[in-house]
Amino acid sequence: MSEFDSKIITFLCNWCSYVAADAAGVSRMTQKTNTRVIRVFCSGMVDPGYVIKAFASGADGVLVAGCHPGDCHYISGNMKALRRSFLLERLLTELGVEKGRFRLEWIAASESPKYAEVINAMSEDIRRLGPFSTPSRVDEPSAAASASGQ
Amino acid sequence: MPKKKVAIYTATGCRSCETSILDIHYQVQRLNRMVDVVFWPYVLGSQLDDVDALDSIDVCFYAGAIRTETDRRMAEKLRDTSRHMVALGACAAFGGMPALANLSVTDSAPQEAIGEPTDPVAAPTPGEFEPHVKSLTQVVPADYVVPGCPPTQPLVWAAIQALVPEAGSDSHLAFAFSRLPKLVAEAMASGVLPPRGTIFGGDKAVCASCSRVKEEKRFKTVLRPYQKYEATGRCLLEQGLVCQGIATREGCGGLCTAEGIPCRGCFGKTEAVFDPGAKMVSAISSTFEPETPEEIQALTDQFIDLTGTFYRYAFPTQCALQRNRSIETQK
Amino acid sequence: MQTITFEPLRWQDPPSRVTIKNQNGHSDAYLQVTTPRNVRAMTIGRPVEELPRILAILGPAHHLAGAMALDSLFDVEAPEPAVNMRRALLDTYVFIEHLKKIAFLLSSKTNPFADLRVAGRTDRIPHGLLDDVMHTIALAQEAAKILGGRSDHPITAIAGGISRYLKKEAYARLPEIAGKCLAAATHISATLNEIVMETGDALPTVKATSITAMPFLTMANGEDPPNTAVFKADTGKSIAEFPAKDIPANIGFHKEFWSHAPFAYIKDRGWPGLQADTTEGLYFVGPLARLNSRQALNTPLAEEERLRMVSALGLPPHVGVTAAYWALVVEMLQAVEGMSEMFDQKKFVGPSIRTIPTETGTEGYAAVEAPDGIIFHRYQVDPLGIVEEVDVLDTTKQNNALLCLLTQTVVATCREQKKSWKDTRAALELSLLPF
Amino acid sequence: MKKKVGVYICQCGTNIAGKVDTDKIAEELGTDDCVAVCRTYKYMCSEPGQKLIRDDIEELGLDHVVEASCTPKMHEPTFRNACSQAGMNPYMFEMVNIREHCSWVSEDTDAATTKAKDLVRGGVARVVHHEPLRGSRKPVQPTAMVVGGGIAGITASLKIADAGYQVYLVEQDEIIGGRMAQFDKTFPTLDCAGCTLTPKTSEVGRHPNIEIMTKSQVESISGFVGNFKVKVRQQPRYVSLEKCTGCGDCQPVCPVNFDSAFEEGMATRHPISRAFPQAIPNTFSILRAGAPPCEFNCPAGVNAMGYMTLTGMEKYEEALDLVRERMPFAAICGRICFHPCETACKRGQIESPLSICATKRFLGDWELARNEFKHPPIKKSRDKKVAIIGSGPAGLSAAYYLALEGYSVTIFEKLTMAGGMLAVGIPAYRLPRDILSAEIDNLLSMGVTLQTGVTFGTDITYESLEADGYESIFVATGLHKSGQMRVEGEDLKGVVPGTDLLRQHALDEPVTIGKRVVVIGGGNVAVDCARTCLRVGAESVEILYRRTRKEMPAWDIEVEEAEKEGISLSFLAAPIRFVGDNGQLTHMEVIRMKLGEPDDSGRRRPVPVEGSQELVAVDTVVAAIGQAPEMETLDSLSLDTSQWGTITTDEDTLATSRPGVFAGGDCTLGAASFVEAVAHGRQAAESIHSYLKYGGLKEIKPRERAMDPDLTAEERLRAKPIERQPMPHLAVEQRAGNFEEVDLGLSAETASAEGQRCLHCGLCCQCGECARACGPQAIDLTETERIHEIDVGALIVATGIDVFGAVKYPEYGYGKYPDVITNLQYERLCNSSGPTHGEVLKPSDGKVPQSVVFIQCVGSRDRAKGYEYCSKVCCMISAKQLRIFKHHNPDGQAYVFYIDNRAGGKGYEEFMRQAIEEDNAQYIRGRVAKVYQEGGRLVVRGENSLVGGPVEVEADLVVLATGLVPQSDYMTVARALNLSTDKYGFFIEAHPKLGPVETSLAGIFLAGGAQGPKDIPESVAQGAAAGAEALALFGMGEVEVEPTVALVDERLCTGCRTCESLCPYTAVTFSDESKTAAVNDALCQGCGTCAAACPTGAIGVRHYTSEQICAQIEGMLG
Repeated sequence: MSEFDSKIITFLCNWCSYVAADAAGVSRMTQKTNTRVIRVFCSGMVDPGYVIKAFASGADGVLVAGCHPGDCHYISGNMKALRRSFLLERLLTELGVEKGRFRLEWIAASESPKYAEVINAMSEDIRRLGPFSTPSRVDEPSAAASASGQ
Repeated sequence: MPKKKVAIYTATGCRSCETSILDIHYQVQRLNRMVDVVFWPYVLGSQLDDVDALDSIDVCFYAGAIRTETDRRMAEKLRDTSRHMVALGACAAFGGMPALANLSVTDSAPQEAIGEPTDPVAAPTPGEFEPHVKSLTQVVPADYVVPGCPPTQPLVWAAIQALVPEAGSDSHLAFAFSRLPKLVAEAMASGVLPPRGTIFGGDKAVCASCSRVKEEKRFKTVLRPYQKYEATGRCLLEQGLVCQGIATREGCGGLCTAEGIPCRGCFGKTEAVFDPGAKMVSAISSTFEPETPEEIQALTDQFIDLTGTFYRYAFPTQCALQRNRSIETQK
Repeated sequence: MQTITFEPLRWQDPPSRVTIKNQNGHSDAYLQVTTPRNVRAMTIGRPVEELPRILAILGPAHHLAGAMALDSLFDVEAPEPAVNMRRALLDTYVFIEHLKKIAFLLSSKTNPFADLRVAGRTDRIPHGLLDDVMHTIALAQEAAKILGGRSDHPITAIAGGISRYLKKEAYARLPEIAGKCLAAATHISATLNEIVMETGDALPTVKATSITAMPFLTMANGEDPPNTAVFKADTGKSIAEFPAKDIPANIGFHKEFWSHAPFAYIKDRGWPGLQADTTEGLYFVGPLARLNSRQALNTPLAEEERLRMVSALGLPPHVGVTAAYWALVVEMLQAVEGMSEMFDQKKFVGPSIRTIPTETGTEGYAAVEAPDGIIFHRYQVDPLGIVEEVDVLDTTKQNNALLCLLTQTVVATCREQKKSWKDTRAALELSLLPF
Repeated sequence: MKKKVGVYICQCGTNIAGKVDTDKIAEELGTDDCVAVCRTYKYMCSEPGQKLIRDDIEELGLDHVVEASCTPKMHEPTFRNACSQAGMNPYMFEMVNIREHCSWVSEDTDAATTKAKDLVRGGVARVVHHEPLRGSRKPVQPTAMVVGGGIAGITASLKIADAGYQVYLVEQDEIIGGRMAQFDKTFPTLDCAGCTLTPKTSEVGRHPNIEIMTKSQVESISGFVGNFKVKVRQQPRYVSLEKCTGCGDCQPVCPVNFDSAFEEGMATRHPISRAFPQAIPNTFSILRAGAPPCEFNCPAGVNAMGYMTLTGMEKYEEALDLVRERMPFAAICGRICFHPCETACKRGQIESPLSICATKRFLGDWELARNEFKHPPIKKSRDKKVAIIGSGPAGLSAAYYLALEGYSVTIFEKLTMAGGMLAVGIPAYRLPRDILSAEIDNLLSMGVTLQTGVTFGTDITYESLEADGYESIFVATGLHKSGQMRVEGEDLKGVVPGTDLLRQHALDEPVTIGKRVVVIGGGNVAVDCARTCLRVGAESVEILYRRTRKEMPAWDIEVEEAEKEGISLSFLAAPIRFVGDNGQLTHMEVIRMKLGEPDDSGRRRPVPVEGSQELVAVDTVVAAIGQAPEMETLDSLSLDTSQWGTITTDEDTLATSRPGVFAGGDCTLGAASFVEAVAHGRQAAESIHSYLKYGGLKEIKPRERAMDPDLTAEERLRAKPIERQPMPHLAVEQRAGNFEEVDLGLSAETASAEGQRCLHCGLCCQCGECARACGPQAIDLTETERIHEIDVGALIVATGIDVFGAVKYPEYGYGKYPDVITNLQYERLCNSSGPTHGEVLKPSDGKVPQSVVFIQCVGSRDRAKGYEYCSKVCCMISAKQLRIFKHHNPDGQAYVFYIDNRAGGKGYEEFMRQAIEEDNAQYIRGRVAKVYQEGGRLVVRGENSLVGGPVEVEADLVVLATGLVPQSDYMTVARALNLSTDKYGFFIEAHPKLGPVETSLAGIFLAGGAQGPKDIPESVAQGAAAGAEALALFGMGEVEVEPTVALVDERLCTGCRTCESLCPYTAVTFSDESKTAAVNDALCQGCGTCAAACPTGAIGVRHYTSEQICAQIEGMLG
């Protein structure tokens, strides 16, 4: 596999999307191997800072998946994720992150095929976009590292 | 006891940080008893080369961002000569407003420096530029940071008190005890040096000292500062103004917000935050009132210039993505 | 070829240096600004209402110019209390800036802290004068903080006015400050007169130094809001008058690769090049220019001081360094008298402190007589109010051509007088300071 | 210190090992710094696998364990348990899913191995940040709140109360019983609903453990399972539960009638009533919709609805008493008030508002004519002296109310006559002097002393008053200085300030005006000046105003009258210069204006038109452009003043910066109105009273909330067809040269006609008739709403259902034909305590119907117009109702148009069979297309889908089987309690099968129709079940709280309150003490929304901290 092998940090909510991902596994729905799943309680738990952190640490894409609107286990956490996604996308665009590298999807527990589809489609999109960056950690010479944002 | 040797220098920036040292008016005489200013081009007329002649400097206050080759050279020289390097002001600490040049897509090269040399042999050049504007902290290690644009008088004084210790307390120390991190306050009180890396600011965010009334955050519409809002009273963010006080290190005492002007983050982000832009995005958009994607999009469209606002003073250092990119282009 | 560099040049706001190329007994002196301001990079793409705040780092007067440019952009008129507050703030800054230069002048021989202890020239200058100056600056800065929100980068001037009324305590404190400043200023000017100006004792190195006569640009009458700019010839005769918004049309900028500061010139006349004997097309601004263009001042103390200057130096226009220093003293008095008049609760209250804009224009401009001379702001914005193009003419403030010519003159004179490089540098510093 | 991590990679037979090279990963990871041991095993979840882990923990002293295997949903508990057994805190463990997420879904072995390695690395990087956690336990408060007093709520309440626990039964209505109380009989037994319900309700009523809270709504809830704090807002009943004997004497005297909701609009009721004799609570109560617009918009809060009603009944004395409660000067107010009450009057939305102001004037004049001043009894003299500076409306009003309280009051007036602006500002043609002096004389007759010609500051001072024994001062000096025009030539002779002109004229001082007069300004003062000038001999009078007529602040009626009198108006012009000759005004230069952008006050700012100046000849200019206070006289008091020079006071108490000194009226408000000044006077009197009596200032009672200002259809129907009575005026030709009153006033007939026009939109008008009639004095009309805060451990939501609004089917003619009714209305017809006493009669003519048609599925099973779902009970209701009909009228015929007959319930099918077979009802399968009237009978046209083809049935009565729908205010309840609802508005249960009465919030349970349509037995069953849930909770005694909850780092929290509103469980609250956020562990569910939003990173969810997740990201990305 000489081709560019992207890494997509994937945040799955515990109650819907993670279950869908498990179900996709049980049904042996073949997927691209680019995802790196992090389980969270709720898509509303995903701080936009995590998304930036992922990109800054070398991810080529970030996927956040949660329950469909109205189905949130925590009443409305997914709506918070939705609200954040718009402004976050604006920020990412301004900072030069291409559209398509960040996605927010609603994947219900019952939608394992959708999960596999989303993973494969996103892997393909990002393959086309190429690597985001392969930065090494910044070696800041400052002892006052925290001052400048480590 | 010999007096401490102090150097003061401004690279790319304005003179406000230096003025902020002069601003501690009533203490100037006391400072004068404590220190010997051995290098201060702006006020004393020291020449850049004078540094070479100095054996050592106890404390160097370095203000301004690193934009020119001279800025970098002076940063390195002063670092080598000084026991304690203090990044004074937002530019030295975080890159400051000059670093907004990095945002500019067209050119980060100085636009005024054009024109053909009339006599290339005789005429001198004004100096080389760095590829990107950086903070002092990105070029050499700084031991202490005094943030702010410009730093406030109590903090400058606190830093001087801490680094050029003099026994006895002072009314200005009261601030240190109430707002500065405990370690620093204790160090100052007992006359020992604060730990390296100390930032002369608070732990919390500006809201902690902002005098405005906070009720409920529910973001309906973006108000721009030229539009109508209450200049006194309720939290500006709650009124719809983008105010960065919620994610900005405190220490100023809520200076701007008290005047009815939203915070723009000149003290940099707070400790536990990874990227201030992402945090501002999260904090504001989480409280959006609209529910449907169309409405949310419409509200989002009211926001303009997120990067220029959220990273106004700290683009090269605190914008996580920029940090990596500028390093990359350097390679 | 011998190259001598004075880097940086003391007391100059933009980082500057003087490079002297010395060859065959002939010296070429260059005054170089070594770091560009890069206003465009900081401002383009920003929401326009942020500009007064961002540009405040160029100097407090830019904050006010920015706010006034926004007034024009949004087509609003600031209510009277706000106009008064802005004017009071401007007076305060003129006072501070001029006093700062006076403080530098007084501390010229040694380290300022030493001066504070010894208080300047031990023989003549009364004990503590510099101390008084520093204290008065502190007081004025407190006033600036009350009015502008912060002492150095003010924040309160916004589109259509000022962000808020003053706090109750301020109404009592401001007149108190004005009173103290007025007393101090009178004292300072009297002392300066006695020991510096009239005898010129403190300025032996620059007493005879002057710039080449050249036209000067000021706002007509210095009225507020200033709407008309006037060029006057070196004779004091008016040669052109035009509305402030035409400033960019009347002033051209020449760029030299060796300095980041552009050279402003009168567009009609063309760029003459930097030659000490040809000043056609060049002009200067600032306190001395303003004083040259005025028949009389309308505040008593300042007018008295001006008359004293006239009786000592003759009728204006003046071009000498001594006159430039004297202009600082005159304007300092004028500013403090302005402060005394303006620092009054009645001036700062009224039914509203800001006018809320209802629509956004596409272009706004403003011209202000800043402490060091005219500054001009012009913004062009898109429908969202994002800055697309910006002109900030504060090169007028730096009097770049004048300073460069003055540098050449001073260096040439010092060479003639066979002065040491160190003395040359001191002469340069003192000569450039008051402009 | 370096952490020791044990990593265990499960091969899961070949499930994992088939795609992932586990050994390779183990080998690579084994070299990692913090990994102490890394093992693979065939089946980690097996006992030998688990033992491997346990042994390592014990022998190697591991700090953390990472298990890479199947999904944590499967075996996380297993491995946590294993760690626990070996003495490790279970939260020091992290599970990585390399089966479902990796081996099972990957094709390529290398890629799968790389991915698995990254995943494990992420787990290792993360686990070192894990910390030991432990859940906590909290005690349960064993009291319950049941929201909704229907049968479900009643059942639940009784269950809990019988078990010995306290219950708060919160009911929105005046009585409990809910829908069931409205029913007649119940299916399938046809037993009387009342007979089964009333024993239950009365048991609730007398149960020692149940506290019934009627007219109450849950406002908000905080806390968590076992420890809720519920805020309940209770509207007043106005009738004491203890004192009311239920005699009913109050009812006949009540003048107000409106449709009864309990009777479904089939009968009317009085605001004071009791739904039926057996209702619980078994006392009367009064229904009031809130403050009606007239009262709410009156600055003084005068009860206009009350005195209008009384005037309508010709009870003038009572009406006047009501006016005096808040307005002592009816005759004055009725002349000069700007009557915001009329502007707000809802009748104005029909044709024209009530003539409230003129009616009040009538009342005042009526009394003056009788020359019998009646005021409430004056309390015992208190022997305390109060000084009032200024005898304007504020001063007079304060004097009146202070005198009533028994204070010795002295009014000091600077001028020679009392009345302030009333005397010297308002011309006599608007307020005749005899009226003014009569009202003042009345006041003085109450023992108030008046001293005229006394100037404060010169004749008397604060110190002198203090020395004279005055203990409090009320400053009401008004605004008597004219505003300045700041125009050149203002000091010329002939330029007269407006207030001066009016004052001089009022004081009979010589007023010199020329022939041509121009009045500058657009307010009432300007109009008064103009009309005065005309009367004292000016030939031409012109009003010059810089804006347009629309912006003129003067009242329209005044302007109209002025125009009638011949005063010309000139707009969009302003003077810029006055020109004189020898100091005498001759000309004035006027510039035209145009309107620019609106200013802060919303009015468009006038902008001068360049070059439009013109010179106008004029003899006198009256400048009426604003007023200013004469503060000089008050300087000795050194009170705080505002930027405009008015005195600064506390808004609620009118206290000034000086203790004991109060101020009100224009000198604090700026130029305001008479009624505002009177309100201030009363407010000041109250404050002075509490200051002198209690030494402090009492808290001000909250104002009654305003009712909905929009006119409803029902109110429109209530309007009696009486036109607004016009105000007679003095003819224009009789006005010139004199100051005779222009408005002539209403007569007794016209005034009481006005009174009868009142819509009684606020329902109870608080006229006091009932209170006067009540023997036991049980009625207190001054009661206000109360907020209760109640601690409960469990909460049961049984808010019930509503019925579908049949008007949404216009083709059925509901609302158009009186004989088309809903099935709930039919219930009332059948009910023996209903409007027909149990007779089924046609609402149109009261005759017995012969043919009744029931139309099924109105609003149910109809995606287009109604709701998609089946309401479940309507088929049975119709069967029941037709059977009752047949019992009443055995000869009658019943028809039912149905879609499907649903009779799934014990005995239901049999019951319906009987309806068809025994009662011979005709069931027609099909939708009804239309109900129309033909020849006096209703015709129902539908289709018979079984036979095919249309069918028409003649009917005397059509009953619509309207479906059950959520309560219209379900959202309010959902928001207050954080409940989730389905798309219709029914509350969602925790699990449709296994958690039918639980909600997603622990400790909150559902019962009855609020959860979905259901019949009585089901509601009762659910009520009992919900009660049992609550009892189970109480029985446990304490609750366990998950440790994975949010945690606030107080060191970093700045108290910005961003998180507070985000928490769906109100688990995050702002602590006023520490100025930081605080998380209630028991309430927090760990969703992390607050943590993600926290701008300083001060909040983290335990076990999901930003540190842990960032470490995992970094670990995964290598």
